[in-house]
Amino acid sequence: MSELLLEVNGLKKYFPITGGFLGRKQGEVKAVDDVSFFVKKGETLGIVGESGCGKSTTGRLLMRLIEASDGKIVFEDKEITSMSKSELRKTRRDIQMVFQDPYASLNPRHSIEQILEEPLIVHGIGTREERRKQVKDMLEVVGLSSYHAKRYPHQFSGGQRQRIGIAKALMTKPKLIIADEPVSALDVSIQAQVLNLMKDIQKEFQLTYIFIAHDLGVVRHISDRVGVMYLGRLIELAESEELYENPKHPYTKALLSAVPVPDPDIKKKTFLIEGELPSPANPPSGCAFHTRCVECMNICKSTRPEEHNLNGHYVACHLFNG
Amino acid sequence: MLTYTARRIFSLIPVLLGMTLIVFAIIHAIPGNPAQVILGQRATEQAIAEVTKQLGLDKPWYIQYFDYLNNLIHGDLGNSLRTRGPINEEIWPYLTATAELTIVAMFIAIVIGVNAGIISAWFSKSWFDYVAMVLALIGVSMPIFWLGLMEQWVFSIELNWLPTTGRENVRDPITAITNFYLIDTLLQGRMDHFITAVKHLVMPSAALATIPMAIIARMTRATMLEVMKSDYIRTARAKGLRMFWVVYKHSLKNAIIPVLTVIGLQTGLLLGGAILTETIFSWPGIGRYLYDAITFRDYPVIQSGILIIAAIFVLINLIVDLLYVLVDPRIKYSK
Amino acid sequence: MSKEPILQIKDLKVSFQSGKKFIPAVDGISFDLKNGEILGIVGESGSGKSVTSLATMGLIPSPPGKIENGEIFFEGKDLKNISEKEWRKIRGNQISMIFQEPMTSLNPLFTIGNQLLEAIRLHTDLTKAQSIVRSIELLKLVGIPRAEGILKEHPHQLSGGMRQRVMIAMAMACNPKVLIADEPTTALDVTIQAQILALMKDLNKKTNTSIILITHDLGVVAEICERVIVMYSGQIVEQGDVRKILKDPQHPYTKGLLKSVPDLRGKKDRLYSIPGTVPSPGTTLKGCRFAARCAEVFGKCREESPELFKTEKDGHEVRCFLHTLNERSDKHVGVTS
Amino acid sequence: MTPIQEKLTPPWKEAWQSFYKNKLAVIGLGIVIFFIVIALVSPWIAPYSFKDQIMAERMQAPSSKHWFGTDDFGRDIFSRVLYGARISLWVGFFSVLGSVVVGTTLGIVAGYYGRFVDTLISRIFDIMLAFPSILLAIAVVAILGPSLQNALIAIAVINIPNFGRLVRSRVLSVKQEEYIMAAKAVGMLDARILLRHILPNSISPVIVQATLAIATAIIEAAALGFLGLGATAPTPEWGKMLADSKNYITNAPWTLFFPGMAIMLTVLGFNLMGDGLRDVLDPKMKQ
Amino acid sequence: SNNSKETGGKKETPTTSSEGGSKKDTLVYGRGGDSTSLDPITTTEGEAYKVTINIYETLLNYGDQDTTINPGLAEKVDVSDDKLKYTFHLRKGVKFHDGTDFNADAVVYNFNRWMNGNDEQFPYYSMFGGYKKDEGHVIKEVKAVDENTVEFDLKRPQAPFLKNIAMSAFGIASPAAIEKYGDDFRNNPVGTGPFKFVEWKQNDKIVLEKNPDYWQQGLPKLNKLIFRVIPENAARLNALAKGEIDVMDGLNNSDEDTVKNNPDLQVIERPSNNIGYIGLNTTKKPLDNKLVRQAINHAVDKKTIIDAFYGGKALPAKNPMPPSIEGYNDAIEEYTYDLEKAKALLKEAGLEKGFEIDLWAMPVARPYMPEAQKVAEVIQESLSKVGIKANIQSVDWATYLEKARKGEFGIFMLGWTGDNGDPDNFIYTLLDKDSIGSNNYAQYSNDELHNILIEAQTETDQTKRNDLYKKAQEIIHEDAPWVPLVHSTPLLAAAKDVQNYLPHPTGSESLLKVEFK
Ligand SMILES: Nc1ncnc2c1ncn2[C@@H]1O[C@H](COP(=O)(O)OP(=O)(O)OP(=O)(O)O)[C@@H](O)[C@H]1O
Ligand SMILES: Nc1ncnc2c1ncn2[C@@H]1O[C@H](COP(=O)(O)OP(=O)(O)OP(=O)(O)O)[C@@H](O)[C@H]1O
Ligand SMILES: [Mg+2]
Ligand SMILES: [Mg+2]
Repeated sequence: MSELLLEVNGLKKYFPITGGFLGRKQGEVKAVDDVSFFVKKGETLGIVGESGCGKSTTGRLLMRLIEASDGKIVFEDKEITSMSKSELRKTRRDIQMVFQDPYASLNPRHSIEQILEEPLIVHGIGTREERRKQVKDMLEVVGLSSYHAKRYPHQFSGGQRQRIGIAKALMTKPKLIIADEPVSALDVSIQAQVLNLMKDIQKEFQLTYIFIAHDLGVVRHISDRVGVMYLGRLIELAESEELYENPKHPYTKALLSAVPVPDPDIKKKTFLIEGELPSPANPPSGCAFHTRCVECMNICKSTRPEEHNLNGHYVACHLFNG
Repeated sequence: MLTYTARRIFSLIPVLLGMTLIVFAIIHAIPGNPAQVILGQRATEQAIAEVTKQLGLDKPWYIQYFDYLNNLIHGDLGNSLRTRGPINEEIWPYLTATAELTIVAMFIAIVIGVNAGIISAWFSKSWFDYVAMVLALIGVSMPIFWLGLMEQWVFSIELNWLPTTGRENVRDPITAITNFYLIDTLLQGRMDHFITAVKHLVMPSAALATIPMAIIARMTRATMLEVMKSDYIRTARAKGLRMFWVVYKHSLKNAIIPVLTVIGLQTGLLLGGAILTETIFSWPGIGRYLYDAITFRDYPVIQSGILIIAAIFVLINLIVDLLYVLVDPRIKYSK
Repeated sequence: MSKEPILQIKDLKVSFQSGKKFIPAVDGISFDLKNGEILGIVGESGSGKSVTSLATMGLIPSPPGKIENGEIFFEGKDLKNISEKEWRKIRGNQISMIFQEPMTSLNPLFTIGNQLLEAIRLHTDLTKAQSIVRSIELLKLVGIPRAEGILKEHPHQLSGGMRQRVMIAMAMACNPKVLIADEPTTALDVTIQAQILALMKDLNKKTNTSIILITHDLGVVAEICERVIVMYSGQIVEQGDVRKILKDPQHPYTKGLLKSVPDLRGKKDRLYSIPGTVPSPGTTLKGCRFAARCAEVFGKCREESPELFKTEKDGHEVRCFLHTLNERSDKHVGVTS
Repeated sequence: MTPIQEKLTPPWKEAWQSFYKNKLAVIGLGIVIFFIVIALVSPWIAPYSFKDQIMAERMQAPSSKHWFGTDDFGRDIFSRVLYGARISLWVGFFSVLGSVVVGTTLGIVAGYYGRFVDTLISRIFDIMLAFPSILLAIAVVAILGPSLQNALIAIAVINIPNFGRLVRSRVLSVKQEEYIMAAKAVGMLDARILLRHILPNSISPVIVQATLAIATAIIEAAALGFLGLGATAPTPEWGKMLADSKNYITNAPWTLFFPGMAIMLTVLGFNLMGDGLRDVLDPKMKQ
Repeated sequence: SNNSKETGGKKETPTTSSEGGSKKDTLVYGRGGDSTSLDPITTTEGEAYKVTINIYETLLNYGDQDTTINPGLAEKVDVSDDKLKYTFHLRKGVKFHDGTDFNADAVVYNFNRWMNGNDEQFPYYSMFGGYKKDEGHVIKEVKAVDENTVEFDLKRPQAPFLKNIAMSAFGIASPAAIEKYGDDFRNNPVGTGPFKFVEWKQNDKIVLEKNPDYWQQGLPKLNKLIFRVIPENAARLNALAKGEIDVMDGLNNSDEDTVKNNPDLQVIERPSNNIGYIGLNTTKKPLDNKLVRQAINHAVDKKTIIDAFYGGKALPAKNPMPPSIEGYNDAIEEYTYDLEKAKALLKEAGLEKGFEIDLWAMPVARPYMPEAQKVAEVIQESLSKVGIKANIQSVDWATYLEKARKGEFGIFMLGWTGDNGDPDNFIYTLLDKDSIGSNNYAQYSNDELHNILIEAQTETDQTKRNDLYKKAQEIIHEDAPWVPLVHSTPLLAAAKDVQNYLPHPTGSESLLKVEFK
């Protein structure tokens, strides 16, 4: 169970801001800034954070859909970051992605059958009959019927489309699925269906998930371990139970306290953080959170905090120095 | 903004340069020797050879091109082969005549087109909408040379309301100052001349305005419909703002951006497309001038004329781009 | 807690034209908004929440929309047949509205100052200078630092949270009696959402503005609302005190909804999920609209459409036949997951 | 979920249904089909030959014998207008086909590969667009010599940048779509992405644009014909018919009226149809 | 007073200068194209002469409506017996518009200017066999004998010498003005003529006004003369009908009836001095066969063409020059329109199955061929009846001439308007082997003809010359390098109240005596 599937080390992605005469580089967006973590086989690693903090970028970097500026990604002992194009394509069979927007991530001109069959064709799996059968099977797996195969994406509801998205990711029998906000666009009642489905298939196919979301409840529900990102940095990562019950980083604490709970009896400890997320193009010095932190110290303004490992509970905050 | 403008103007240079090259290539690819035209039907072979040499047309084309460029850099467009006159001076009256026609046509097209589009969008699916849009469709489907002929036939011959051709009553000519007769006549305080000038402008500008008017009306309607669906329009209405202001302030300003593009493109097209109108209405404009130059193989004129039109076109679109920035603060060009 | 209703909606029915047919988006809903209260409306996407609020503002786009039936009383005055001119006096002045999308709800081409001033000067006689003072006051009220500077800026220069505050400031410009907030925080991050919710609560206290808060997040409702309406497929399925509804929901849909929310407080192994999807508008169904997805469905549900039954407890209402049965028995069928 | 109740409507059928709802578009389609049919069957339905000169019957006003009158060669204008449909549709269709093929290819290359190639191609488009199109067409015809075929080429050439730009911008925006990201994530080859995903999703505005461009091309061909740079005699091209008759505007207006109307109607048909298609096919308007 | 009908409805203020009361004295002349130069020697273009003939005068004039020689600026000419010395006695007291005197020096100055020029500057100088440096040049010297006498010494006799002198191109310009304006003289013409230059707005109008110091008393009648450009014939006619212009040229034959039926208008016919023909390139197969050329001659229906596109007005042609020219051979029997004969000839040539060939049609309207494309269509139709499939082709005018000159055409249409009314100006220019590479587009070469023509050039006895030309026409008729088509009568239209408008066969006429009724 504790076998490593993926290891990420010092991952960075700086997007250049171009402009000016002849499109010279004028600065950069530190979308992902020195992120390290690992994923064990069979587990679900949740990544949460506010919008723009670099979650999707991290997800895309893992699949090398965009090239990293720096850092190393090792998947099953193979280094993704240095693979050749053809190796990479083969590896992508094992890593699949589910996208946030079920409306945008399916080609509107292809029928469901074509959409699902395509990954198999691309990787040269099976004969036509076999592939068609597999498509039908997979539709059943995600709770759709085989008669849906001939339809087109716009003829489905959001929840159904997201099931199709999942089915598509499953077609090549991957080992790792990176799900980038797969339920954010869905209503709660539908969200629950999809989350349940994802849990079910995880068991059935022995999948490992990296689950990206901004909804802390959803992440808690599905994840074994949870990482919290802020401005391109991973500031805290721990077992899900541990993180939610015993958050250590001031940002995590603030985040958790800000989530409204559908229980009028819960008296909120008012722990509002002031201000807005700073721009990743121009992040604060030192600890990126220091501008909004209630426990800010002098050192936070100047020095970037190290990551502390407190019994598998990683936290990057000066409060835990020494 | 200033740096942006400067940068844009700077970046036009390769386009203009490319254009001179292409124009040069094209006109040298056109068969037919200007010497032949100059000498006419009576030409002898030696005469033609001699004239060709005198005109420098026997040199390799790239030498000719560099000569031309060199002159261009010094602001010299060269001399017409046909009239020997310096093009710098010669082209001006043509250009202004076309400019007056185009500006008036564009003014008509914009005022009517934009408003028709707005009203159609505001009262979409009303009878006005249907009538205006069917008319607009007919407008874009109209060959303008045919329209011009039919206009002449109806308004000038049958009804005798308007003069057929030209810019003025030659028996009572208008003195040119700027060569924009509408302005000149007013400067001179000649109301009678002003009215004559207007009457001469009506038909050609109407013919010329038809297509852009139709296109602008359609475009305005489409973008207005789109804009009026947007959240901020709902916000404006939720404030209790009158529909008139919602439409003419909040919607129009947003809708105008794509319309501006169309206006920019159409103005450029009008400049060149004036050939047909100018022929039919004997308007002494640049289109006609160029067309004659092409038949005459008047290389320097063709070259300079096309270059000037293209430069104006590019410039208009630059202005349009700058207007975007004025209208839409989101377009941060200077970034 | 007996407050007078400032706004009353009676049997509102709004339809939208699709092809030749008119399809009801809101189908006979009635509720009161009491003076000074915060009323929540929850429901899934497409259940008619926004349409209800737009109808209240007289802003249903027509065509294709049409108010087929119903009355809206504002301070006892029937808004049904008033002229557009009178509407304009109410909109923005007496009843204001803020929308879900802070990113697109402000006109991108005008400065914040321009848009704010417009709102103020529409309904007051303030001079320009006075309006500027008032705008700055408003911006400070909604917690915007350096208010003077913001006036000259354009929407795109502000973050989502800031824009939503500006929207609120604009809505508050003329001290409206009613503020309708249509999913004001859905597009925002949780930390910002918390700030905005606190602000709204604060405003409600300070200015005694009645607020209708539309959301699909039950957590948000729990946070600031006193009463809540649950909508499903264009109808109210349950309404009443927030505590009652969140703690002891009566309608199977409300129950299902509550159970399907992943909880921050403790890990459930499996979420409850309501099977199926919301019927697409226009599908004429016999019986209860929720019947097809209901875990507690029984024969009658498929035959008849239930009324909104009042329970004796403090104005709580449920649209469910179970309720009439449950009145006397403990035959409450548990929801199985 | 009730499987039986939901009907299967393939997209084309849906598209047709929504196209069908647009009355003007259907009228447009009707007009276009009408002219296509005429073009196809003109040799059989034309009462007279389009080229036989009967000098004794010159310049006759419309009558029951010659519905649209006769021209200055005594040729039946009705028959000529019928034959003219062939020419105009032929020029319209093939010139646009040419621009579409070349423009789309260039646009895709520019949009997909970007960088230097993009800059180069875009600049060329810029330059071409900066020329007044009719002048460009005149220049092209001047180089190649006036004939119908060369007019067709000229029109095709001047329309290339329109399509090129359209496709380029479509490709650029489709490239950003999540399903392209998804396709990459599956491990697809570039070529496959281009052909199976980007191209099909970029093509419908091209179809719309092409329909509208046919309309413009017909007018442009007529304009070239009018300037004497298009079809040669005795080809009954409508624009040339206008040019040949423009001197008769006072004494034989029918020689001008009918070809002009034919141009306008055909063009109107394509414009109406294009408008309808836009509503149906342009994804921006969808949903 | 109906002097201004221009902007319909409201009358505009009378435009006459204040003194004359209501008499109309401004004439607006509408035409299809603009002049390219107002220095007549710098151009060969008819549109230029229409204007310059009113500004400049020549030493000798043509007759009002023919090409006979009459006094001009020279009152008298003495010719030496050897035809090598011409002495011109100039009119006294004539002044240029700039106030300088017209005298012998001015004449010498003008001729020296031209003789020392080159093709590019003065393309018409070929009338005298080229430029001074050229071998063929006929003028040895031009010298002023005294203030009012100029003597021309020739290298060899030139029969049409005086006719050449009378050409508009050789109008006498003010030397002072030439010096003053230099290259820009073409835009600032100064002559001695009845009208002075006022203004030129290119492609729009040229304005001339009365020369108050004109040497002929009481002339010109008009106060002002405006030439307006209206490219479209139909538009020009509209403008005439509306009174915007008073005279127009280039009236379509098809519009003749319209004009005649309009009580306010009149048609004016220009005497014919031209030939429109179909050239048959004698070096191209199968046209190199005389039989084929004759067959084509039989296959063309001139009458139909004339009826349809010359309003029945033109004369069918059988010779390469119009009958108005001396030496015209009326005895020639024309090739009749006879399809059977044509077929027979083709058969004889071994081409009974016919053949396919390009028929090049002029892209422009010329007086001799106002509607070339349409005429081509008729010819195409005629030829098809004898099995010749002709494809009508066209290129722009410049290329057309170039291709024709280089002999690239098979069958082509062209024509010629006489410059000076001399047969040499037709036959030698158009059909002599010397002219191959210039105007002998048919590439026709016949040595016998050549000898006759050269002889005629220096022969100054008019009857002998006429005989030579008659013989030449016979040879040409037999060889049939052309299908002579028509001698057209170009039409003008004018307002009814325009009087004394006498169109000249050369295509340009002075409006000296024109007046309004
Ligand atoms: N292609 C790109 N070019 C430049 N900047 C980018 C690009 N993609 C992302 N960014 C920037 O990188 C930062 C992180 O973006 P990312 O999409 O990873 O955030 P996220 O956490 O997924 O946010 P969300 O919750 O909104 O999806 C943002 O500031 C974004 O603007
Ligand atoms: N302008 C419109 N034209 C046609 N149908 C409309 C229009 N506005 C709303 N509807 C329909 O009315 C129904 C209710 O929409 P409404 O916007 O009120 O839902 P909502 O509850 O606000 O959903 P969401 O949570 O997604 O905002 C929907 O089915 C929608 O399709
Ligand atoms: Mg993201
Ligand atoms: Mg809503």
